[in-house]
Amino acid sequence: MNAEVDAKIEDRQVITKEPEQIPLAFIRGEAVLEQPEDLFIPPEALEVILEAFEGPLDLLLYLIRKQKFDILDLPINQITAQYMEYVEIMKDLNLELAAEYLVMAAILAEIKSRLLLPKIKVDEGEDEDPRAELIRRLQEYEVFKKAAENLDEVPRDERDFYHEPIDIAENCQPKIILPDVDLQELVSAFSQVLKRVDNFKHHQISAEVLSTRERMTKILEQLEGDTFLPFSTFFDFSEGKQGVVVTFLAILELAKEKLIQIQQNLALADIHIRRAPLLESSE
Amino acid sequence: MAQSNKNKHYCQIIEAAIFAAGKPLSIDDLKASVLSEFKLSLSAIRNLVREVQQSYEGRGIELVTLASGYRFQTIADVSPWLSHLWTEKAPRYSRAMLETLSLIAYKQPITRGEIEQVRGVAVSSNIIRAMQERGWIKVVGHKEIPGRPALFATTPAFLDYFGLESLDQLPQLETVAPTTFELGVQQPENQAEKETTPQSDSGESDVRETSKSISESR
Amino acid sequence: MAQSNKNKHYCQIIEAAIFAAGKPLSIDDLKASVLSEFKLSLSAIRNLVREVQQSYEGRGIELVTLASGYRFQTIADVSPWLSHLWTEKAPRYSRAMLETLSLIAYKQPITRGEIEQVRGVAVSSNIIRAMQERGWIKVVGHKEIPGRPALFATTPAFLDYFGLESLDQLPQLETVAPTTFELGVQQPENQAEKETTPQSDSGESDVRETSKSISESR
Repeated sequence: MNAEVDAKIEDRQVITKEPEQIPLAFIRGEAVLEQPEDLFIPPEALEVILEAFEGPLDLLLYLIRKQKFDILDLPINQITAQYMEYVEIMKDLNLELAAEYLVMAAILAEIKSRLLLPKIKVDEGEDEDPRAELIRRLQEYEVFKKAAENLDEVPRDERDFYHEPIDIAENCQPKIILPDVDLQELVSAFSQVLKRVDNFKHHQISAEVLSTRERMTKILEQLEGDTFLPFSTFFDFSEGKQGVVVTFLAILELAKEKLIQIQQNLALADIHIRRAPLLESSE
Repeated sequence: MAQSNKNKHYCQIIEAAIFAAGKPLSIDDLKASVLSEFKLSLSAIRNLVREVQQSYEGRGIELVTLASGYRFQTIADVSPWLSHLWTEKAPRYSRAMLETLSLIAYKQPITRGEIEQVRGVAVSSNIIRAMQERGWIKVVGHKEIPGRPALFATTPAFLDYFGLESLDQLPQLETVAPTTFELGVQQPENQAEKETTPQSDSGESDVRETSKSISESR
Repeated sequence: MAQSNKNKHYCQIIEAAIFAAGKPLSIDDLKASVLSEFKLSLSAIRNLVREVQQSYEGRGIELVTLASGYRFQTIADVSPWLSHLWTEKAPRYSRAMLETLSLIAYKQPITRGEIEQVRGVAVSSNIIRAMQERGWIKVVGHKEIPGRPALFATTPAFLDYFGLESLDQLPQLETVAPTTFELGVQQPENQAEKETTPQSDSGESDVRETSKSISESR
């Protein structure tokens, strides 16, 4: 799926099982069938060998595991000569990579030379076996070499499982994020209106007026259809004197704006309120 | 038993394939790709697909049949909630909208005609609808005049949004409105003076505006 | 009854959302988006997700728990058949990349120099860049040594890719027995004894290597 990206990551292909007798490489027309037996790599095959292994540790690990290669049996002169030859060939190849193999050769040479020197048993514990560090590195490398193989086996996206977002029902519209409004924007909008309208009569808007306006809304909500509601319905005495006054003012204001109709059938009888009837039968 | 195990396996493959394909898969597609190695007839595959289809009844997604094949999609019932996964930002409110809203807030209940009278321009239906959809205003009745125009008022949701308990907590304009109006026109010198010390007793809104512009100019 | 109806509704929403989202959704994501209007606790949502998860047992699709949330994906069992849907083969990764990625995953935070020390070779910048582009690794800081080299760590996207919830679900590191490295000469008898065993388990990787280089040389 992400073919381009993956192609970049994919340095080399790993194909798991294949018949083993296919030549490893062709060098001057001759098939090379085997992995190297030791560190002596025919210079012509060096590129192939270097690419087959992840570095000198990997190669060494292979030699130890597979070819029972003995670090102690290295003929140092030959190794040195051989590796100097490689350097010449390496001019066209990855020099950095070659350098790492040379370092390994040098390490092996050093180990060999130190082991060949007569052992002076002065301080037993102090003098570390020169192979110890190499073994430690080989061990550590092998742990992660194995970890990489295991990681490759972990089920992964687009190889062992797949997923794709499913389609959404057609009636599903994106959620619209509504704009925020600051209270001050509202206030300044209102004051803009007031400024513009010079004949605006009720620019003196007091607290009472606003709560009266709110109460007017509430009363209108309470009045449904044509039914009369008793005057007392609208008063909540728990609101105290002020609440009663606001309700009373709201009722007067609604009456003034001809939004409600107030009826009293008898003197001192209950007053009833309903929505103002239609002035003309426009319904 | 063996047969039903096989069927279960086929159903798993079909279900997974239609889900993962990223495009509708037809019976032919299934036969030619994921089921190619099994000797299944088209009608057998159709039955298996139907089985998968039925197993999704009552769930949040369904296997729908389209002209080009089968695909999974979310059920229409959950769309209102699903829409939260994709958001779009609406543009800021216009001045016309804010003025209309403020008139409804301060002068409720009010008709559209009255708003238009004060603002001097027609109020677009879109503005009214947008505010109704937002749940900030509602029709609380009709004015009993010819045409019975709707009376608009604000809702509790409006108060909630602005963090108010009641309308009388809306900032007072008693001082702002008349004074700034008069000052602005008749006494320009005074106006200049006012700009320096507006915090004293003018409306809160002016304080806010001034301090805002100060902070901006820093 | 009413409760179970509600639960069913929540499950439908969760199921549809995770299927349609296009990225893993966490419990927090669900709470903040599709379930925002219901007053559900995180643990209640977690239970609902588990309910959906269980309802998919034995099917071709499963609801998996990943580092960054929940995702529906096809079960691994059916992938051999599903691969027929795509002509392109799944990408294979080089050993260099897998080894580098393993070192970052198991030894994070780690510098490039430290990776090179273990592997014994230089780590190509392409490998690091490719993994960063895929969002699998990121720089989490700099080591306070000369040069202040970047410290690399894996990301939730890395875990998502491998279908894992946390790093401890990665395969355990296999420690190599030190004895298999006795290089020799001093204990020849011991050596001979050991030769029979260690080869067997290193065998497979060698087969891999051989065939790999074969394919390259073609």
